[in-house]
Amino acid sequence: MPINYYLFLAIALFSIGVVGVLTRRNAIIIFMCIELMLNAVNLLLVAFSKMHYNQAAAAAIPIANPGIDGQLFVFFIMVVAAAEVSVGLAIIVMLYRNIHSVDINFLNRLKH
Amino acid sequence: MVVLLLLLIPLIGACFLFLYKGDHRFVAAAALRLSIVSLLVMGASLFYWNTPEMLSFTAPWLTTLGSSLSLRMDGLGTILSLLTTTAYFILFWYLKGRTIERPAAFFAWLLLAQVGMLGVFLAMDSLLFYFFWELALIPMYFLASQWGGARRIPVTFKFFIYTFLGSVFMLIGILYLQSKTADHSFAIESIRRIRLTNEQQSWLFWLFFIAFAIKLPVFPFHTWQPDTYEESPTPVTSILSAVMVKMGILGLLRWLLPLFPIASYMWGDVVMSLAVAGIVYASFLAMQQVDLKRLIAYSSIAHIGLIAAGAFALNQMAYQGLLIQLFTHGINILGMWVLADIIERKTGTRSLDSLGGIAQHSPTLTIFFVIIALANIALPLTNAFVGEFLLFNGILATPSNYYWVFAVVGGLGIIFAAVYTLRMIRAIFYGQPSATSPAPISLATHEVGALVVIVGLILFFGIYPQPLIDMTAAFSKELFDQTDITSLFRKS
Amino acid sequence: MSISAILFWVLSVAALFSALMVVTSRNPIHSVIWLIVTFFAISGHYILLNAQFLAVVNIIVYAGAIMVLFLFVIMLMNLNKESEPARHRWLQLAGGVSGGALLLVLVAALKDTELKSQQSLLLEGHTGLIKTLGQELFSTYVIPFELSSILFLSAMVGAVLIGKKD
Amino acid sequence: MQSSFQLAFLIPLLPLIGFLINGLGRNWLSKQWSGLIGAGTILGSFLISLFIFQAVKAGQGEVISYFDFIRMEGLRIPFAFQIDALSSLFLLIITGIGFLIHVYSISYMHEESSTSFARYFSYLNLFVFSMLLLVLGSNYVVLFIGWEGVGLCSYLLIGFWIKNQQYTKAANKAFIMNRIGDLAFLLAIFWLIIKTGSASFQEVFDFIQANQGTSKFSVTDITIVTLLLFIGATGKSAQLPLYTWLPDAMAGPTPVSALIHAATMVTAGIYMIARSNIIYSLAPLTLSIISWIGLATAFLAATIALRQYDIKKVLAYSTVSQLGFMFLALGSGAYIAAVFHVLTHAFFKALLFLGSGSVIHAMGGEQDIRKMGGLSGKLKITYATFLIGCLAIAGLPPLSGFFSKDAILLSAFLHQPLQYGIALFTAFLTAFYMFRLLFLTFHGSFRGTPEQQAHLHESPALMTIPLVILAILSVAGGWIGIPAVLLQDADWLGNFLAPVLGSTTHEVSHATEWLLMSLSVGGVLLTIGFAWFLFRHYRATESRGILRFFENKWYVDQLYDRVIVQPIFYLGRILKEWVEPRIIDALVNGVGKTVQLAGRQIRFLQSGQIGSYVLLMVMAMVVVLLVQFFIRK
Repeated sequence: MPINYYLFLAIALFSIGVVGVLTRRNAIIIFMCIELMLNAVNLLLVAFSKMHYNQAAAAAIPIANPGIDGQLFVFFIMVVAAAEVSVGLAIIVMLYRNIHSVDINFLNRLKH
Repeated sequence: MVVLLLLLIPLIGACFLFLYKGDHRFVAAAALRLSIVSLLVMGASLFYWNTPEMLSFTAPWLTTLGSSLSLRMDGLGTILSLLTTTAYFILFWYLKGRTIERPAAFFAWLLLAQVGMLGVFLAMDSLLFYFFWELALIPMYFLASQWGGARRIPVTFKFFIYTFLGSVFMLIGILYLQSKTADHSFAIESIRRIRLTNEQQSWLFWLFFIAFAIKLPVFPFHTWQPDTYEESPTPVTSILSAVMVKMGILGLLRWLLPLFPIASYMWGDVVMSLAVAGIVYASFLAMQQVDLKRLIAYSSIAHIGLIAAGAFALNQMAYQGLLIQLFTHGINILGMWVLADIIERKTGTRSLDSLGGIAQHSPTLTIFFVIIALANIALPLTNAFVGEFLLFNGILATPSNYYWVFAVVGGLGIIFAAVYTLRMIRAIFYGQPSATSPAPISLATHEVGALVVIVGLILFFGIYPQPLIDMTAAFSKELFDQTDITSLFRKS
Repeated sequence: MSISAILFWVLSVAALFSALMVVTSRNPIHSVIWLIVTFFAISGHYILLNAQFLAVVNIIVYAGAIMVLFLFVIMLMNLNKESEPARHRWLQLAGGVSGGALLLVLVAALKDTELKSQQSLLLEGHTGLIKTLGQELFSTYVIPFELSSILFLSAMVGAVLIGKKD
Repeated sequence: MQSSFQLAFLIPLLPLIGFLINGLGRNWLSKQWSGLIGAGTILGSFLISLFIFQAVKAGQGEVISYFDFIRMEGLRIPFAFQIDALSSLFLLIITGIGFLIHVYSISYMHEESSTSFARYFSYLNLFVFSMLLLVLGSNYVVLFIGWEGVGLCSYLLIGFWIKNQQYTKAANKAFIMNRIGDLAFLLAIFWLIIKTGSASFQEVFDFIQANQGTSKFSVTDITIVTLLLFIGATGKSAQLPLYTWLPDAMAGPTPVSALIHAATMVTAGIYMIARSNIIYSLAPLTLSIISWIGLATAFLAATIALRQYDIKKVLAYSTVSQLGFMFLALGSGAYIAAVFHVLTHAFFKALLFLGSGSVIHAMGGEQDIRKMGGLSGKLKITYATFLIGCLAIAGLPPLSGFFSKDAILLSAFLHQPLQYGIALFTAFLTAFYMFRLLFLTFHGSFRGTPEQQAHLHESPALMTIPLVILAILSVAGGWIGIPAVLLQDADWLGNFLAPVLGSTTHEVSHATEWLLMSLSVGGVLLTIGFAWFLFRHYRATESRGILRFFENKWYVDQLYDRVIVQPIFYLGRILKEWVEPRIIDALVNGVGKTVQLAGRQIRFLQSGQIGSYVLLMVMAMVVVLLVQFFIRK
C-alpha cells in the first residue's frame, strides 16, 4: 500500500477528532476525541517508520534498526497520553463535583 | 559639556524633589534657585562657553541599536533653550510663595518636563529625540491629571492619547529611516545622507508631520488643546503653551523640512492652507469665547498657525522670523497665562461676562495686561513685531502659486487678533467694576517682578531685536540651504 | 488484491466508521465502546506495519487501561444517558465545516507528495519486535524513558491531589 | 551732517521721556507738574524742529541712521530718520499744534484726578511721539512703527474714560478699522521688500525708477503696491470705506479730537502717499481711484454733516470731508496742494475743535447744538476765533483755507472737470454746514437749561490763548502758498517742497484761474447767506426724505453691521457651537469611540467558551495551512 493511503487515513481520523472536539459539549467525549487525534498521529508515525525501514532495506543501507525512532516516539506518546488522561479525568471529576456538569459551555470562567 | 549640564541641573533637581519630604516653603525656593542656575548656565553658554566642544556632547547610549547620546546646541537649540530656561525662571519666580498641593511633586514634575523639553531641543539623534519627546509628555500628563480642574481626567486622557498617537507615527518613520541609513544609525548626520525618492519622502513626511501637527497643534488637530489648557493648572498651561508647543516647531525645523525638502514643497500648499485656515478658524473661535483661558488657548492656536505657515514658506526671511517668533511667542504667551492666573486667583472667575472694571482700581495690573496683550497682537516696538513682520514677509514670498492667498488670509489674523484681544481687554478691565472685583487687586513683589521681566523682554527685543536675529542667522541660512527649492530642483 | 491490501481496506473502513460513531453517538457509553473499536482497528494496522509490540501496547494501554478509566468516570458520574443538549446549530455547522476544511486542505496539500511510490505493506522486518525496541529504549532513549517515569509519578500525584475531596 | 540735525533724535525722544515720566510717576506727580512736563517736552521738540526747519530751508535734507532695527542676509532695515522739506514741515505742524493742544488740555482736563491727568498727558505725549516717528522714519518700517503707535494712542485716548463702555467700544472700533488698513499697508511693505530688497524710501524709489516696467518691477507691481498703500491710508485717514471710526472717535476728550483731526493721525495717510509720490506718479490708475474715492468721501461726509446735531460730530464729518479733498488733490497729482491743505486744515480744524471744546466746557459737557444758541454774547473770544475758523474752512480770502482749497480745486479742474464740479459743490456744502453750526451754536436764543445758562462763562486764558494763536495762524497760514496769479513769486511753500514732491507748473491761463476763484468765493458767500437765512433762528424740524438719510449717516454703520460684523459674529457662533464640537472634535472623538466600539465587539470573541476558542484555532490553522501551501506558491 502506498504511504499516501496511510497519510490520508490518518488525516481523516484526525479531522474526525477535530470535528468531535468542535461539535460536542460533553467534556469527556471531547477528551476522547483528543485521544482519537493522538492515535491518528501514532498511526502515521508507525507508517513512516515502516517506510523508512523499507527504504533502508531496498537501498541496502547498513543502519541498525532503521525507522525504529518512529515506533519509540509512538511509545512515548502513549506514555504521555496515559499520564494526561489520568490528570485530565481527575480534573473532569473535580469539575463535575463543583458544577455538576461536564458541559463545557458552563466552563466560561476564562472570561473573567 | 554645557548642554549636558543644562539637562542635568533640572534632572537632579527633579530627583531630589521627588525624594524630598520636608518643608513646603523650601520647595518653591529651591526650584527658583535651580531655575536661576539653569538660566546662568544658559547665559554662560551664550557668552563664555560657546566653543563647539562646549556646546556639544556625545556618549555611547544604545550602541547596539545604532543610537548614541548625542546633544548639540545649534541656533535653534540655543534660542529654544534660552526660552525654556527663561520661561522656567519667570514662572518659578511668579510661583514663589504660592501654596500648591504637594509642592515637591509638582515642581519635580515640572523640572522633569524641562529635562524632556531641553532634550528634545538639543538631541541630534532621532531615537534620543523620540525618547525625550515622550519623556516630556509624561510629566505633563501627571501635572494636568493631578492638579487640574474638574474635567481633568477625560481631558488629559484625550491629550495623552492624541499626542501619543501622533508620536507613534513618528516612531515608525524614525525606524524606517534608521533601516535606510548606511551605518544603521539613528544619528541625524547619517539620516541626512540617505537619498530618498520623492515618494518615500512623501509618506515619511506625513508620518512625521502628523506627530508635529498634533503637538503644535495645527488645525484640525487642535481639539485637545483648548480643553487641556483650560483644565490644567495655569502654571502647567503656561509651560505647555510657552515651551512645549515649540517641540512641534522644532520638529518641523530640524527633522521635517531638512530631511524631506521635496515633500515639504510638494505638500506645502496643503499644509499652508491648513495653517492659514487654522489662523482664521481659531480667531473666530477666540472671538466667541467667554472663558479667559479658552480665549488665550484659541489665540495661541492662531499664532501657531502663523508659525506653521511660516515654516512651509521655505525661504530665509520666514525662517528668520519664525526663529525669533519662537522666543517671543513663548515669552508673550507666558505673560498672558501669568496674567490670566492672577486674574482668576484674585477674582475667582475666568468668565469675561462676570469680570469688568478692573482698570478702575488696579491700574498696574491693567498696564501689564495691556502691554502683554498688545505684544501678543504684534504691535510694533513689542518683541513679536519683528518676528511676525519677517514671517509674513516670508509667507508672501512662498514658492507657491497661492502665495498671496496665504498672505492675505493669514493677514486677516492680524485684524481678528486685534478684535478678540481688544474685546478681552474691554470686558475685563473697562467699564464699572463688577461684583467679582470690588476691591483693588494687589500684586506681590515677586509677581510684579515676574511681570516686569516679561515686559522688559517684550520692550527690549521690540526695540532692538538684533541679538535674536544674530543668534539664529546661521541656522536660518543653513536651513534655507537645505530646503532651497530652486537649487534642489536644479540638482535633481 | 493481496490479503494485506484487503486487510488494510477492511481495517481502514472499520477505523473510520467507528471513529465517526464516536463523534456522533449521543450516549457517552457508546462513544467509549466505539473508540475501543477504533483502537482495535488501529492496532490491526500496527500489526500490518510490522509493529507488533506497539499493537499489543496499544490494546493494553489504550483499549484496556485508558478506556476503562473513561468508562469508570462516566459510570461514576452517571453520565450514561443521552443527557447532552445539542450544541447551537450554527456552532455545530461551523465546527463541521472547519473540520472538513482542515481535512480538505491537508489532503489537497499532501496529495501530490513524492512518497507515492513507497510501499509500506510488507510482512517482513524486525523493527517492531520487542527485543529490538527494548534494546533501543534502554540504550539510546534511556533518559527520556526515566523522565517519563517521573512524568507518570507526577501525573499520579496530580491526579490524586485533584481528585481528592477538599 | 549739519549740527542741528544731530539733535533730531531729541524730537521724538522728548515726548517719549515725557510719556515715561508722566506714565510711571502718575501717582506722585501733581497736576501742575504733569501738565508742565507734558507740554514742556513738546515745546522742546517744537524748538528743535524750528532749528531743523531753518537748516532744511538753507540746505538739503539728510538721512540719519541710528542703529539697525533688522539686519539679516538680504535685508537691512535701519532705524533711521529722514529730514527733508516734507518731514520738517510736518514736524512743525505736529509739535506746534501739539504744543498748543497740550497747553489747552492743562486747563480743559483740570477736573480729572491727578492720576488720570498724568495718564492723559502721558498718552498725549506718546501720541505725539508716535506721530513724530511716523514722519521722521526714513523707511516704510519705521513709518509703520509710528503708524501703529498712532493707532494705539488713538485707541487709548478715545477710550480714555474707561468707565463708559460706549467709549471703549468706539476705541475698539477705531483700532480695528485702522488694523484693516494696516494689513494692506503691511502687504505693500512686504511686496516692496520682496521686489526691491529694501524698505528705505530712497532705495525703493531709486529701484523703481530704474526698473519700472521691467520684469523686476512691472506695472502690475506698481499698481498693486500703490493700491495697497492707499488702502492703508484710507484706514488711517478715514476715507471710504474705512471712515466710520473717525466720527465715533469723538468719544475721547475734545483736545484729543483736535490732536487726532488736526495735527496727527489722520494726516498720516496723506503724508505717506505724499512721501511715496514717486511711485504714485507712475500709477495713473491708482491716482484716479484715489481721486474718486477722495471726492466720494468728501461729498458723503459733507452731506452727513448737514444734519448732525452733535457739535463734535459735525466737525468730525467735516474732517472726513476735508481729508477727502486732500486725497482728491493727491489723486490729481497735486501733492503740494494736498500738503498745503494739511497745513491750513491743521490750523483751522484745531481751532474749531478747541473752540468747540471751549463751548462744551462752558455748557458743562453738553454737546447737542439744539440745546445751545446765542453763546456769542458770553463767549466772545471763543466766538470770534470760531468764526475765523469757519471762514477759513469755508474758503474765503484771504484766510488760509481759501488758498489751499483753491489749489486743490484748480488741480481737480485740470485733472478732470467733472471732479471739479462735484468738489466745488462739496465746498459749498462745507460752507453751509459750518455756518449752520456757527449760527446754531452762537446765534439765536439760548435753548439749554437755566443752570447751564447760569454756568456759561468764557474759558480761562490757558484755553483762549491757544485759540487766539490758532486763529492768527488760520488767517495767515495760507499766505505762504499764494498762487502766482495773485502775487508773483509768493508760492514759497511750493518752492520749499519741490525737491521732495516735485514742482507743479500749471498750464492754465490767468483768466481761467480768476474765473474759478470768483466762482468758488461767490458760491461760498451765497451759501453762507442761505445758511444765515435758514439757521439764524433755530426751529426744530423733523428730517424727511433725503435729509433723514443724511441724518442717519447714509446707514453706513448699519450696513457694515449687517454685512460684516453680524455675519462674522454668527459665523463665529456657528463655528463654536457646531463645527468645533460636532464636526472636528466629534471626528477626533469618533476615532476613539470607534476603537472602543470595535473593542467591545471583539470582546464577544473572548467569550471564555473553550469551544469557540478551539473553533477559532482550527480556523486559524486552516488559514495558515492555506497560506502555507497554496497562496505562497
